Amino acid sequence: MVDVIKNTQMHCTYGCKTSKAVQPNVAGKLISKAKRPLFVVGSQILKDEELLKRAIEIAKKADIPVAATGHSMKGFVDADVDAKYINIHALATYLCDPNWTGLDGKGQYDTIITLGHYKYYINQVYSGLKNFSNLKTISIDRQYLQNATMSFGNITPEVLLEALDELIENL
Amino acid sequence: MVDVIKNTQMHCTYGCKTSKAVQPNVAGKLISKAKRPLFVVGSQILKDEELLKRAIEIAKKADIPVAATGHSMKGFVDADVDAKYINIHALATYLCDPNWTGLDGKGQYDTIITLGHYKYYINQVYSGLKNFSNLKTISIDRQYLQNATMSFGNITPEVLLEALDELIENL
Amino acid sequence: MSELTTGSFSIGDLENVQITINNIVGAIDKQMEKSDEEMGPTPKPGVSSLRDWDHTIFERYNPIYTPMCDQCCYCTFGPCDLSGNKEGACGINLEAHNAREFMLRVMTGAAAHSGHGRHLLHHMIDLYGKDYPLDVGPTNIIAPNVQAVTGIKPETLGDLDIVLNYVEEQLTQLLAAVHAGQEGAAIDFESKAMHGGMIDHVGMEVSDIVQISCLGFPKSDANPPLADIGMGCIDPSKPNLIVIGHNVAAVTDIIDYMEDNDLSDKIELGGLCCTALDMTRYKMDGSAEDQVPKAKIIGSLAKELKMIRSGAPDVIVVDEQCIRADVLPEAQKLMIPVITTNDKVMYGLKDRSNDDVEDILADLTSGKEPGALLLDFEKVGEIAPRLAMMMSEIRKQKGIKALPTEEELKDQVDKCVHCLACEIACPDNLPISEAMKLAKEGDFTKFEWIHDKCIGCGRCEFACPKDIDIVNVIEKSSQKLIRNEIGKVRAGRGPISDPEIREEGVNLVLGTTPGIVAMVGCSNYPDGTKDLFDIAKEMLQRNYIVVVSGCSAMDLGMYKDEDGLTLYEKYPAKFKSGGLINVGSCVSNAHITAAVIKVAAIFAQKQVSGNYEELADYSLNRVGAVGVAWGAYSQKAASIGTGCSRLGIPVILGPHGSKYRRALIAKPYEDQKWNVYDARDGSEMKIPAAPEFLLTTCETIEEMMPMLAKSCIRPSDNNMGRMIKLTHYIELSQKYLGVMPDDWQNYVRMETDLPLAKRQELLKILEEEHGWEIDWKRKKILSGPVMKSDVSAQPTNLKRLCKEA
Amino acid sequence: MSELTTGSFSIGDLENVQITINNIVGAIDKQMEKSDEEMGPTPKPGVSSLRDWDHTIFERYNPIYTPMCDQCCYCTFGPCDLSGNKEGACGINLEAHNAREFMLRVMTGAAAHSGHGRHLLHHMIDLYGKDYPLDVGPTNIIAPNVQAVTGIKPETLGDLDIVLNYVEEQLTQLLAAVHAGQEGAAIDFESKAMHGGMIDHVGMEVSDIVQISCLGFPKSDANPPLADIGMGCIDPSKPNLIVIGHNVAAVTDIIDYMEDNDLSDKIELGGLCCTALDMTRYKMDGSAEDQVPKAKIIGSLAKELKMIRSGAPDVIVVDEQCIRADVLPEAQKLMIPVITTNDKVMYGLKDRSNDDVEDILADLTSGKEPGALLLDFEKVGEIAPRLAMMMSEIRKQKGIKALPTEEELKDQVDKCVHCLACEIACPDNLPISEAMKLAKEGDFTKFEWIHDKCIGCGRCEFACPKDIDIVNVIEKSSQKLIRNEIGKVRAGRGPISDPEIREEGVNLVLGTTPGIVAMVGCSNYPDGTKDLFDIAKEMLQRNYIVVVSGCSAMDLGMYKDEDGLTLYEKYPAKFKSGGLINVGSCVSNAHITAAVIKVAAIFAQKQVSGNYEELADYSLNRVGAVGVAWGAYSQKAASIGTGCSRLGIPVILGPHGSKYRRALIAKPYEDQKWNVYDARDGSEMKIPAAPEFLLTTCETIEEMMPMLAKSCIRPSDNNMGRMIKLTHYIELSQKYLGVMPDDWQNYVRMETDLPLAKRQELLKILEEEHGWEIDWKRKKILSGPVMKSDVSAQPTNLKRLCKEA
Repeated sequence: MVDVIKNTQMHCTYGCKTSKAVQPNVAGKLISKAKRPLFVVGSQILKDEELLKRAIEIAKKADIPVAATGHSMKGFVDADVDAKYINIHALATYLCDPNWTGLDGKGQYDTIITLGHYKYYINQVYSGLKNFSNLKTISIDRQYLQNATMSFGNITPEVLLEALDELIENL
Repeated sequence: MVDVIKNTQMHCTYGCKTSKAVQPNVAGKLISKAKRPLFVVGSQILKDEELLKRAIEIAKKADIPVAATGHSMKGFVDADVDAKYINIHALATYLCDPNWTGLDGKGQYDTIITLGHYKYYINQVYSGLKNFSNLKTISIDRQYLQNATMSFGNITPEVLLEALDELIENL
Repeated sequence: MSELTTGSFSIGDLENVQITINNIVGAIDKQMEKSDEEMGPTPKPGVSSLRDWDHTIFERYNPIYTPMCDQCCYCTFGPCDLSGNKEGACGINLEAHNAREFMLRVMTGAAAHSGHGRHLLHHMIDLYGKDYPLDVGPTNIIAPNVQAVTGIKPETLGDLDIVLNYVEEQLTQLLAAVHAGQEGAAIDFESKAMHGGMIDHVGMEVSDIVQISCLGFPKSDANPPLADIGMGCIDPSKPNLIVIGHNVAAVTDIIDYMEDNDLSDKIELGGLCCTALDMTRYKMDGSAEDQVPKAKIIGSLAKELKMIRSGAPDVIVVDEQCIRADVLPEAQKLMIPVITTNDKVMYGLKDRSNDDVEDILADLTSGKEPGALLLDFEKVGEIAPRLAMMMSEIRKQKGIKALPTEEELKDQVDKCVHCLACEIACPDNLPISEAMKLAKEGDFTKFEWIHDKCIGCGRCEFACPKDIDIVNVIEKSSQKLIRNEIGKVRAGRGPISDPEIREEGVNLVLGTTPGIVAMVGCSNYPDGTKDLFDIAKEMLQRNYIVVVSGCSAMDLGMYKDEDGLTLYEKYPAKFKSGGLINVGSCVSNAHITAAVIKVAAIFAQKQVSGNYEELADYSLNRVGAVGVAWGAYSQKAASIGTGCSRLGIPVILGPHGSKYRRALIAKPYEDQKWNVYDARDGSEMKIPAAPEFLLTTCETIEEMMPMLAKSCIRPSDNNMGRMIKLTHYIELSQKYLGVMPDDWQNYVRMETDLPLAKRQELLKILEEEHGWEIDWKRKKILSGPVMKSDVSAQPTNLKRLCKEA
Repeated sequence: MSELTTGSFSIGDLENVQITINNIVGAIDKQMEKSDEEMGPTPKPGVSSLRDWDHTIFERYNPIYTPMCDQCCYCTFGPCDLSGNKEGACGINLEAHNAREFMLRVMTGAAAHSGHGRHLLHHMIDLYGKDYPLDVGPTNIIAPNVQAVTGIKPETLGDLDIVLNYVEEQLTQLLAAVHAGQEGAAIDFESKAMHGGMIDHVGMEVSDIVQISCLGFPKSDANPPLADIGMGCIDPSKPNLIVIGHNVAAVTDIIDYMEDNDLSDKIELGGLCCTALDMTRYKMDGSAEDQVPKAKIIGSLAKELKMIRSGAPDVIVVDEQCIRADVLPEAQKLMIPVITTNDKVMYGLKDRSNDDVEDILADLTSGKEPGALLLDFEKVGEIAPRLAMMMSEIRKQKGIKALPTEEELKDQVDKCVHCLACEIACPDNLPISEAMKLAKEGDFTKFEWIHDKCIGCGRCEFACPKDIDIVNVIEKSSQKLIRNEIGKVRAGRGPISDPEIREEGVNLVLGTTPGIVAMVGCSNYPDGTKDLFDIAKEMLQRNYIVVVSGCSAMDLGMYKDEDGLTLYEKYPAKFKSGGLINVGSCVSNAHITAAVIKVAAIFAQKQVSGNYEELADYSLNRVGAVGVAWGAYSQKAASIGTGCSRLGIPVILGPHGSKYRRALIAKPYEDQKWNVYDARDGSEMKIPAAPEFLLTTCETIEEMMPMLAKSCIRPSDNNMGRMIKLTHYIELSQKYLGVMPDDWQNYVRMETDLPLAKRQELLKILEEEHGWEIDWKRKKILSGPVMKSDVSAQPTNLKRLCKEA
């Protein structure tokens, strides 16, 4: 049979670069493998304790620094993680600047993992990173974010918790 | 394993309705099944005799009327098919009008099959049909047309000929 | 000396001399000649005249792009895939295209305001003539933005004609720059966007000055009356006449007709959007007892669909801007005739402007026509109230039913299959599915919770595969809540007066008033309308001056504090520390930038006319003001904000603001960018990295609170001022983020900058964590700060303003 | 009677009377008073003034949408998915949003032209003063579009100022209508688009009138000189000074400087885009021997990248519109300094307008700066030629290499892996991969074939994963071809004169001249530049009047017929049957609509001033003209075309034109739509379904040929006219489609309408296939036609123009 459907790039009426859907186990492994990852956690995390718990667990188990955006810092004050407050639009600005040395002064990041943001907001932030940086970006939130490099699909809050648990297992 | 990737609709940053990629055998069967199909053939068909031959064969074997757009009519003058010249932009206009009675006065069509057009042009025509009609549209050309209901992917001229042969077999 | 004014004329015994003069001694020349002040370097600046200033700004504040789409579809070479900053067929890359997209939004907003101004001006000149004097209250600078930009000091309506000619020429030039090909540098599209933003404030100023002068609006009134607001304040038992839009011109005829015909008490006149605000300003410049608002405010754009769906309106009159595009079909379903009164919104309706009033009424009451286009305002004035009276009866008789019954509500809710399509479609991804789940069990509290957050856009309904009328479900579920939606809003007071500036200017420049927080913009809040109240309350308690306008001014009045009072009732409407000022409607935003210009003019004696760059430089370095457009949705918000950017006023947008595609964000770690000149000798001086942005977004109001405080820090703060600002910055960070800010020390120049109560503790941190040298005996900082404190320094970004060293 | 003109003045013994007049007796009032004619009903129409006419048009010609994108991203409520005509968050649906998108393109184009006009006008008033008289050749109607729309009959530069104020006000109002919310009816966005299109022709007319009057352009010259065109006509051995754009203002200073300094022979001055066309019009109104073009035309936008890549330019000067956004980086790679001269295109370059000429030259020759922004045209005039001389030397010395060597070419070609990415990225999906395959075997003919079809956009290069410089490969492969690209184009002659109209008008209205085919638009041809030549040749041979402008005028001159002559050399430049007229550049398109207006004014004695609707109605029903924008790409093409739509002139676009998103297409099968009134008595009369569209697209020129003929049929044709038009329609259909058209019989009213040579045969078909009754003895049709032939009928769509029955 002639295969006529393998090349169906939506060339340019709606833009071509869209996120690859990723499963939690794969995401977990990718995070573990990243050389200089940054875990960007937004304020929505505070609306669900279970989610916050998992965010802290990811940061701890993968031993990655947390950029606490919005007022998510409140959730990390007494957690034993390397978290710093930063505005996410400012963060995205610095992430596109090869001269930025990171939150810890040790150099620019190569992988960004995000959780706990408004979908429309983080998708815009990703739009900038997608087009103006070489970062790998992984969304592990409950909405499909087409401007990330990789993203979970649209899932319920319950499934998200399960997915994060699986991700944590694979760290 | 938690499946987090099945729902990845690109909800609305780039539009959601895009063409389903279709294989030739399936396309062939769909054409055969259509109640009131119209085969819309464009002028590019005249640039390749092999292509023209297949277009005529499709029209004959499936016994469907041909809307000869552009100057493709030249290719059908002595072929024994039910072909009529019509401008494709006008055709698309009439196709969105429930009161149009078709090229033969027998009523509106339900399925459109296209071959032999400029990609950018037919994709625009499809954009109108997609958004303002309930027609099923099938592109059997060599470029992926995301505004069709179904479409082949991007393929070479050689593969297209093979694909059409397979389609014809399945009529 | 006798001066001829507008009108035909003949000159004494020279009657057979035909004098034909084509704009020789036009208003502008007249103004320029008469003015005592000298003219600044850029009266009526062209597109490139202030480009150097823009480039100075962009040198520090980087245009940051977050594209809405990776492609360009402007011309038929395209669509072009620009992802990864590729070039399209014309050679433009994604960065430049996005700058262009942003510019287009800005100029669209500017056009909306100045188009509105042009319409008002034509109308008022028709009514009152070109010589009608402008009067906006006690001031020598009637139109600060107009004067700063064009060099014109307008005194009459006619003078504003020339101002708008200038505005329209500039907008045409900017629109021309949108054309395919042409500009390749993002930074030059950015400069054009700045031009559009600046022009917008001119257009807004013209609009509001015209209506303040001609319609008896409060004129810098420091104690304007309170008006009712909320869906709950409309009496559904009376005939309801609802107006929607931004241009009050036609509505004044309605109010007059109602007064003349004793209908004011018989009809409930309510408004949505800025027309509503401006209705409450109409005829408010009389004595205190005459200051009774002529209408009620229902709310912002977010309430339009809900208000229509409630079925309460008997007639809807629309004018322009921020009006739902589906008003006609929505109203038609409920037999509500719609009158369109402006060429911006015609809904395909027949133009009945020249038809007989009775014929029109007959066609509308019979339902023969779903509405009418009426460009004759006198006719609108008569038809709208009469129609409301008639339709009220007719609609009652026909038993028009709007919201679902309890039973239908249950049916609707039961249809839900929890596919999440509605949530994905919802601009805020509200948990509709969860609310449906609870509602099925008879618990509608989640829908009540959603009601406040829902912007009433209706996208969910189009997504629902089960055709549930979700907006109706939300509204029906929240009926109790809605009935109690009754608040107070202070009528828009217009400009800040010169005496107020004279009193408060010094506090602002030295920093002893911690700052101005201007809350503007629309109703696209990320987390509901209460956010505004929380922000304002916090900042007012901290003695910031809070200025509001438009949607923000409305929504702020919907909440009450622990004493049961709205903030309007609690805080004075005066321009002073701890004051809460509603300047008015969307176009009144110009008074906010105007106030900043006036601070420079009155407090610092800066020349105003044609001196935009110097004023902007002054503002950036010395006036601790910050704008908040928390619910910004419209292109007008983009242009207002961009006008602030060019004037050196930082603005924070809510998270939806990221969809404007670009921000202006500096990098605090780029040391070399945080220098200015000292105008006294041209030497360079280090300054704090504040404001850190001119336009940015943030996630939550909790995040924003410390950002606001930090954004008010300026190089010109004296020690007392710096101490006050730092106190708020640190306290707000601790309160809302749970931590000290990690950069507070960067703003410290000497020990007296430190909050008194915490000085000891902070000095310790400076010593231990940052290695500063402290003389503990004298509690003095010996070394550490990179900035020096010098209150008589004159910080500027403009070398040309410096005296030779 | 003495008349004062512009300037300061004092009046005899009334010196201490200060006379201050604000536009009382402005030019418009003066004109309106002076004018002998009465004023029509709509002088200076507002956005809604001609809405009824638009709705009349849309009643028959349906706005048909082919969206470029299913979403709206105008405001931050969005992005909204509108697919399937859903409503977005503001309530707008896809249909209305697309109408708005189209309107935005139209007004962008209109702004580009009128912004250009404004710039020229400011410049010329600076140079010559407001009283400088307008002169465009022998006519009583200097500015038909201006007069028809605004009611103003301009006589001086100053008069045009008021016209542009009007244009700018309208464009601002239209831009305001783009704002989120507001209009909900597609049809009213459509009406606004029409307004923008009409306004565009006013803006264009102003632009061209200004330059014709001030710059010595040909003034309705029926025999203007021929100029050289083509990449091959540039002598690479001389210093090459290349200008790109649309606004010739700065270039005239260059030409003058070159003449004054004897550099004209030493420097090769070449131009791309309309600036090039206008260079050849400069100082061309003198005696025949003085009519020597001052520059060479290289070609259209499609040649820009290729020209730069050739490395030939030593200096590039750009002005505005249709200039590749990447000129600076492309030029920089080849050490070509770029001078920007207009605020539309500044490329981020430093503004050197106030700097010393020698300093600027030093910075540019040393490479310290890649270019300069120079808004001072005198400086441009001096710097550009001097810099060309200097850079020519420097670049030779540095051995700047542009195109690949033969060897490098081979290397490039060998890198290709035939992934097809380039073909998918190519706007025309050209077979690059196949050409690469052949090239690898040493056969470059396919690349030569591609060269003519390639629009030189460079998208392929960004797509190529192997970083092949595909444009360079195409250009290098086509060097032989390019060297021979030498053609001729007639310098733009400006308007059609009154005497010409007087002579030809009757033939046009009665149809004995088969029609006017106006070929306008850009270089986005679907199948290469030769298409234009083929169309023009066919129609000229058939005695149509062919009018060209802009890109079309250029590209048409690139081909020669079997006699080795360009069509310009073969056909007279007179407005008569079989004439080939180049009106000029892009802004000269106004002369085409102007000619139609003049036919109504001069032949039919229609009132012009403020009488737009009646003129449009006349044109739609009586003037057999059709526009072709075969390569339309830009927003200007959209606005020009839409201006034609409002004036009732049908326009056919190439297939790329479908990306403008909307067409205006009628349904010939809707019988009830094909009626008009007979103005003699108000009775209804059946008319033929032609034109079948006001704006549409088609696939190939072969398809278009019969469409052109059919589109020239009008109700007013007399029998001779109808016979001629039918002959061409049938012949062209047979020639290009291989069949008789299937609707020719619908256009037949009586036997004398039938082509003489075929009458017998056609009567037979009518009898046998369509059941018409024929009296064979008298060869007369007894029954059949639904239309009656009545040459004295006065077809109109406007009831108000009819006499009472």
